[in-house]
Amino acid sequence: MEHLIIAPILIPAFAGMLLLLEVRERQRLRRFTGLLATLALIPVALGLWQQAATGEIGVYQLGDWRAPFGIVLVLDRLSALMVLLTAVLALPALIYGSRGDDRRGANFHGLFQLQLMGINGAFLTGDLFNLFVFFEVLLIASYGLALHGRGPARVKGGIHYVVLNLIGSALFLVALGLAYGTTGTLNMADFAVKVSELEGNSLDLARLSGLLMWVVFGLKAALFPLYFWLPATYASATAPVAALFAIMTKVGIYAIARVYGLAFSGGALAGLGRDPLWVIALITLGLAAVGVLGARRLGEMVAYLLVMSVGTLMAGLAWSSPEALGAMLYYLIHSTLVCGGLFLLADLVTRGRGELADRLEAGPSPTGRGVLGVLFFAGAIAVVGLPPLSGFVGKVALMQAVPAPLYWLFLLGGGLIALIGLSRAGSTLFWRATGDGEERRLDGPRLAATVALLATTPALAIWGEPVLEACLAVAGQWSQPGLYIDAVLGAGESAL
Amino acid sequence: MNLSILVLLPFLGAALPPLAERFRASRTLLALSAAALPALALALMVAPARRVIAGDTVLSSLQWLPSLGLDLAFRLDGLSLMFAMLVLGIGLLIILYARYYLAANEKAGRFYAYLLLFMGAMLGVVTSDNLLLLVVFWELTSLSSFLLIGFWSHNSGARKGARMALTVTGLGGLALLAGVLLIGQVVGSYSLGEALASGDAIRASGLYPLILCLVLLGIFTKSAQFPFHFWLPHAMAAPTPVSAYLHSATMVKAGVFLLARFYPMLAGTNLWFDLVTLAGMATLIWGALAALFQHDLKGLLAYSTISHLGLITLLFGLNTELAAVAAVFHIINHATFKASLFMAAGIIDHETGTRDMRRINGLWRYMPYTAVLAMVASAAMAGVPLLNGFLSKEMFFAETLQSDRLGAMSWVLPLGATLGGVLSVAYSARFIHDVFFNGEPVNLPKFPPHEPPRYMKVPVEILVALCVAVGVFPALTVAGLLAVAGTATLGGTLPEYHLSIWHGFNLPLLMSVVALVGGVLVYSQRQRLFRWHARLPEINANLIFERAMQAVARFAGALSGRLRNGSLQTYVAWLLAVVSLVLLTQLGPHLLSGERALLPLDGVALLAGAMLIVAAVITAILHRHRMTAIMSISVVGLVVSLVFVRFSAPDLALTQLSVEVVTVMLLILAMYFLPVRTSAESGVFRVSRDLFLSVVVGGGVGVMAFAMMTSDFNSISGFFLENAKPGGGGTNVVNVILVDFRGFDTFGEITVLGIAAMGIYALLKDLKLTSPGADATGRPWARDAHPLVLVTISRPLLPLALLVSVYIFLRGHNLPGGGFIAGLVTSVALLLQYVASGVGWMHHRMPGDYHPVVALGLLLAGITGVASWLFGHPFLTSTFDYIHWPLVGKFEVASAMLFDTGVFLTVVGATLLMLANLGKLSLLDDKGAGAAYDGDETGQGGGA
Amino acid sequence: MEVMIALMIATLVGSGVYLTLRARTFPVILGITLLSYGVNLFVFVSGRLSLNQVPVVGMSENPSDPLPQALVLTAIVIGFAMTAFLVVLALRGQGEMNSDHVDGGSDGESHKEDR
Amino acid sequence: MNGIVEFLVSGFILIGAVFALVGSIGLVRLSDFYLRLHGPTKASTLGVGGAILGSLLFFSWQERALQLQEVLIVLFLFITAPVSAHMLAKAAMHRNLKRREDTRGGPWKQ
Amino acid sequence: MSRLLPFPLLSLFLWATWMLLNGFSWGHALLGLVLAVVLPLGTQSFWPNVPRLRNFPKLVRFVLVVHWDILTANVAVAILIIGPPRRLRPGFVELPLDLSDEFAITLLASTISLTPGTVSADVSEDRRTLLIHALDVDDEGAMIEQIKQRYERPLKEIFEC
Amino acid sequence: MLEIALPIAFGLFVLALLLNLYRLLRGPTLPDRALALDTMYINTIGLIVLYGISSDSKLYFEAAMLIALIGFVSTVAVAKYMLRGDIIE
Ligand code: NA
Ligand code: NA
Repeated sequence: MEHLIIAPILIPAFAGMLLLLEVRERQRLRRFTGLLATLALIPVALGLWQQAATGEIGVYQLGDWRAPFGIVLVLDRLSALMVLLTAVLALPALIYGSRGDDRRGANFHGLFQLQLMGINGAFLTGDLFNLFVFFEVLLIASYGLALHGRGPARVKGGIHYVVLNLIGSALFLVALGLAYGTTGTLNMADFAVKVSELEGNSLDLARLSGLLMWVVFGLKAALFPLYFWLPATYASATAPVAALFAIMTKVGIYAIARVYGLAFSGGALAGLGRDPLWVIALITLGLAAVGVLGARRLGEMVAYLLVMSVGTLMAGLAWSSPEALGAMLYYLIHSTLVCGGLFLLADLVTRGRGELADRLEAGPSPTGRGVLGVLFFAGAIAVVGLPPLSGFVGKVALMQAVPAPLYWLFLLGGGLIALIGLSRAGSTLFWRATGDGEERRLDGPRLAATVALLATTPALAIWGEPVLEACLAVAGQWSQPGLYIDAVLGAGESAL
Repeated sequence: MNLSILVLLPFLGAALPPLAERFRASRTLLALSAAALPALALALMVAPARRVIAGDTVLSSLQWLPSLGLDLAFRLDGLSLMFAMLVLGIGLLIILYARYYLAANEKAGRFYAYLLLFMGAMLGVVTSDNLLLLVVFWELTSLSSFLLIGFWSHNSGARKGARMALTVTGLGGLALLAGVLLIGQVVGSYSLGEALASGDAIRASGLYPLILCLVLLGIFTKSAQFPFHFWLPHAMAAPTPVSAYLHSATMVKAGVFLLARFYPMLAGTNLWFDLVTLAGMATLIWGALAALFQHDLKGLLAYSTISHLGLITLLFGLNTELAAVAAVFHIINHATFKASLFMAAGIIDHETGTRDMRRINGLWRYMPYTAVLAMVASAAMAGVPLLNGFLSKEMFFAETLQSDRLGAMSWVLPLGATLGGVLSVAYSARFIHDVFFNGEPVNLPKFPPHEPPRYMKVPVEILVALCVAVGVFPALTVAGLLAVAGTATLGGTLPEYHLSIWHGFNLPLLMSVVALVGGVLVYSQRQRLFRWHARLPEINANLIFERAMQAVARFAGALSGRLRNGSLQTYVAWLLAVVSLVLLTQLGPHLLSGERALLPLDGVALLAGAMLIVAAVITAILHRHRMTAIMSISVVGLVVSLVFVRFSAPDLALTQLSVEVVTVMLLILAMYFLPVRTSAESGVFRVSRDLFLSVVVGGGVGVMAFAMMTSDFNSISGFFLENAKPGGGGTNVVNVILVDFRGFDTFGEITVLGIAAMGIYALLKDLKLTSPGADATGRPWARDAHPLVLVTISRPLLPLALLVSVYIFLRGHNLPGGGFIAGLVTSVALLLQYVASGVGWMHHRMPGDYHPVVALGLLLAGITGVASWLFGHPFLTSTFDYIHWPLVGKFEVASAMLFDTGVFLTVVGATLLMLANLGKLSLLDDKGAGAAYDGDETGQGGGA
Repeated sequence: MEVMIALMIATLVGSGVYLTLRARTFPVILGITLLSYGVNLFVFVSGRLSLNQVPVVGMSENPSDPLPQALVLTAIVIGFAMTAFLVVLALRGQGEMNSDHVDGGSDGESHKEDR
Repeated sequence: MNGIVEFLVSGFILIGAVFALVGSIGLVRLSDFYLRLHGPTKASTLGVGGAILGSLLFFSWQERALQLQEVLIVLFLFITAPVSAHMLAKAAMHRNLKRREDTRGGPWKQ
Repeated sequence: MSRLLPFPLLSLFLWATWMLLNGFSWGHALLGLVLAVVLPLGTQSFWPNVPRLRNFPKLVRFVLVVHWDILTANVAVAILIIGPPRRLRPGFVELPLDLSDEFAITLLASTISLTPGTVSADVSEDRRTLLIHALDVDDEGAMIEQIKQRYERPLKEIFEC
Repeated sequence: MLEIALPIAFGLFVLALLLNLYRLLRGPTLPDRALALDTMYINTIGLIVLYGISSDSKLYFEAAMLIALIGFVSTVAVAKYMLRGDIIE
């Protein structure tokens, strides 16, 4: 069982390799492999969560080299939570994708698995450079996935996404160079210890390193003014891909939480970038709400809702109390799953509307209007934070934890604007239908996948208390970086 | 009995009608299925109601989200009992009414479901004992009313009305949430009981004004108080049962319910008085005035509702206990007469096919029974004695006379109240006269109208009977309920009051008389008033709101369109601007003060550096001459390799050199399909902006590099140098790091390479590009696709290059080299074969698909890593040993070598997968195909 | 020497940045390539400069820092993969949008979103 | 180091460097592409050859054993350099590059 | 034997290269041998038509001649390059080929390119003529004759007879 | 003696490289630039060999060998591009 920590990386990795080996395009075999691997992630992630829930931080020394010299994987509550969330999101997305979207281009299943490998790796690694490597793994896979399918819009969105992220990767390398060049280490825990002892030039350079990483993570997380690429890219991506991408921005958020909660948690650099993060988070939140209102396609609207959630979360992160982080994590779970579900839903809507696709214009009614309408209504309620679904619980938790009038204003105001946008969209799509759409029935598994994701929102509300408690436990551990450092470097190393 | 079950019942009930509909139940059965659970709830309420009447407060609580302070806590006290009875009682009547109202082809199941959802939400609002729970139900009323108002979704008015209601009440709901959270902050709990007991603390808190404003915003929007009243008339687009329900007993009453509920908590201050009274007064008069001028039957009722809500609000604002009781009383009365009026209006609409009072005339002759009911209810609304409206209105007049908060201006309140009364009488008179008398109907869509079905009248009859009963025998009917409700509202003892018809000749009576007479007078002057009104500019709130919303949406679209303008250049500029900002704020001359000794600069380095700088800048300047740019960028790569050579990094130099070759091939492959050059298209501004960003970012990174190089640091690298040989079994520390210490990075890295190859394959699949038939100058391509000399030399180079690859691979662990470089050399050698002999020729000699090569490479690396599990070690733990063979001597076998073989295979597979497929592109092209295959066998000559 | 290296890095990054801001895919690719060179050098020098001290055990008395070299090697390979992807993506853009503009279409249309 | 060896090494590398420079001067100075093509393919090859001879000698002396490894560089160059020249010549002919008026004969059409 | 060593010359060449790369040791001699056998076998399909070597001593002689020519003629060319450019008499010369084997033709073309003053610019499609660009042609015929004498004939003897 | 000869030789090679760079930038034609680049590769070999001598290290041999073995591939690719547009066909 000691190897369980690395399983979330290796399972998709090997699945991806096997899929790569399968050259005869036996689609059913591919689907089976992909689904099996993704399914396997869920018990693994649950096992890891259970392991982490004990409060003990698991450390896996790759190559049997001890930290800080070798690379370590670290399983604390935060990483376990993120891995679990990824698994829960990925399965429905893949089921949806296995109903035909996977045929719209080559290598869908392989890329999907390797994307999961990258995401899980990024969540689990305890090493700064290894984080970069896993970022690249998940990025390159996401490039491939974002471009899965055809169409100029997708290519254009893809080009923008790729170029920006390549520049981001370059910046990340500069930041890593500075990190290593000042502290002489790459292990996050060791870095945390060493960075708190820096002074003079090295301290200034380490600060620059932190700020540059901050920009990089901000780009991944899609913060103002670095989110502009996201709506087009996500809206044009194939639905299951867009759904999976709901976790991608969260990787950026996770990275900020991890790096700033751990690596830059001590010494003169504690709280680095927190104030600007606060401001930027609010601007992101506000502008994304405006984007929701101004969106002219459903997919684009959902993408903006995703950006809104980023703003919401980042503000919670910037507040950086354990309570705020706990509330933020709850909201993170909620927004990831709901936005993922909404991306799928947008696609289901698109399917029945022919040429009009997901444009928010009156047109033929989507196939399965009744069911989709109910799902849309529920999703909209959840995502804008109206009761009784998880969005409300998350929002209340955040507001209680972050008692800042400005935040409340943005959170509630943004919610209202989004509500207006969504009510317009919903009434156009489901009420203003000018006739029946294509006759085809809704595809069962597709619908089931969508329902599965959206059904998490009542579940998260009903079992809100245990989930919140778990999130608070995660946050509690997170806010004591010393625990992490001791676990990685051995007790007594930490001065924090 | 647990109160939560009570609240749950309507929600559960919402599932029944759609089910019944699915099983094709009759309309009556549908209505029964809808009514079943609310009726049960009403029945179940009897027992707790007894306790409440006896003076108890029934509480029940379930845990839901204790860490948020959000529990499923319910209370039944006088106030909530009164409201619960209204909600359930009138709700049942509405269900009955709707049974006849809805047309046969309408989705009654869905309608009842929405209605019951709404009923449950409303019941939740009035019985919540937790402030957050109250907000939950509050928002649920907004959401379910959205569905109800938009029920006739094919109707544009219904959609817009629904959205408007949702927007306005949604705004209020959010404000209320904020207010409640603040109350929770002050009180330290969200328990309603505790909050009610902490009125003094709340009023004393600095947050009080904010709390009050937020809560009032919630209340005013919900109760359609001026200036948030405009949504209500447009909500009339809903089916009439909905209007009857929402705008008499429920939705809008939620707002005034909250005024009552929070009365002990928030009332009693001057701010309360000012805000609540002012809003109430404005609403009272504005609503009444507007009601008078409506030609739409439901419009009149809607505005009258607004006006009456203003009255109730005003009463609460007066800060006297009696006024609060009067307000509660009027809530009951208004619910009964307004519900019956709406139903009557619905009947009329149903029977005549229109709601336009200019066409509906003289219905007395066609439906006298309905006319009587409607007239009685109208009279109650007008405040005619012997009807319930009179009683509460009398109290209202009396209370306006008591207030002295306005000092010398105190007369304004009774005057306003009287004016409201006058108008109220006037529009009630219009409802009676204009509809049932006033000549003959004009051009009715349905003619002649009849009395409605028997049971459609029953709810109206019941309600009208209640109006009369309360009006005549208040003490016997309503007094008990009012007493407990009043007590609960005030949160203490009830003031002295008498519910009787006759209080003697006093000022309130005079005001009532003035109102009645004045109202009739005003109505008699209606033609003149209508003419005057017709000349006023029309204010269509719907239109304004819709336009405003559209404008806002357009603005939003424009703003986000401006930000997200679809231009990558802008996005990149934003990203770099952020970086520049970071650099400009953080960099300074202090960074140039490093203590580390500098290495001496020599001429060779200087010139080589200059070469690189020139080549880099030239690449940037000449980028439009693309082939030239490729050449100059190659120079950059070459000099970078030299830098690696110079500064003790032979591995890097080797890697850089071989990557360089592959990259150049890649770029040239792409150039075939891309324009050879582009014209200048950046304006001066853009170029100077870009130059600025380049200088800042480039300069910044340079300064950081200098600062870093000139400061000392301690590194973990000593460990690697010490342990490479004993622990990793190799002397080339860089390689040992790559395959052992940080083998996991390498594992990720080859995965990246593999994924890139997969992604590229996917991108190239079915890609259609036109192969240019001639070069940029228009010259047709040369005929000789596979020049002899190139072909003949390149082939023996292959085994030679493979030999060199083996050499580089084998020595990698101990000396510069390794799997990467070996892989790249092999790839280049194979690519050369592609260039020389073509895809077709290679196709017979190489695997058709390189996917498995990549996969095998990755699997080998992965399996090597997993194999260490067998020995109880973590992933990628390496092992090595020395083997002695006769003749050969001692040599080392390391598992890292296996890993490195995986690296080798991946690199070869991925590189070829990328480039060979890119090369195949032209084969797909119809035009280029013939030419490409021309020389396929060139150089093959004889024998095979 | 450090000044020289810093200047080289600055030029590489600066030129790279300038090119990534161009409107056509090809210069952007060149820009990313130059940027990678600069950044790789930057990471490389984070181990500080040393002459003739190859990090091979037994070959030098005071071996240069091997770790950044390993990192840069990884970065070079990853950079290559990314560049290759971008190149092919540019071709895909050319194929699907019939333009090598980064926003597709000619400049006139480039600022209009596909709504 | 032995004086003679040092002298020889110095000589070889200097001769090599001179040839390399001459080749590159030719590249700059000569007036048409076909002429320029001659410089690098030979003079430079020889230049590198000189340097390598020097290196050979140097390391053989240093390690007191014949070090022929670097011969491979020359060998590889001799194999590959003519191919570059040939291909470039073909390209130049295909592009019909200007040549000195007094050039006898003419390129072939590609 | 010939199935195991289809290209003995290549194998020898590879083995020699291996030994040059690694320096002498028995282990490498053995490994080199393995590679010298395996690699040509593995890449056999890539070059089906390499001519058989007929005359090894002539090959050695040829190599020495070429090297000598490279050395001597280089000096002459260097002087030409540095000297006044007007003194050059450039020209394209067509060399009629006696060789028919493609490998041999390629070797000739390479040799011509390596020896200073000439670059082989093209081979005709029918493999009968080699186009040479010369830096300084005094007498076309003499030049052709010299090339044929010095390089083509030995090559013909080495590979074709 | 070597201390004098080496810097001179270095200088000459670098000078040669600069002349190559000049030709590369100056052109005027694409074959000229390609030729210049090819020459730069070759001169770089010389430079690396000299560096090996000056630092008394054989660790740079592979770099030089690699250029000799595969450096020409770029030139071939450019030439093939000029001839056929498509370098892998
Ligand atoms: Na009328
Ligand atoms: Na091709």
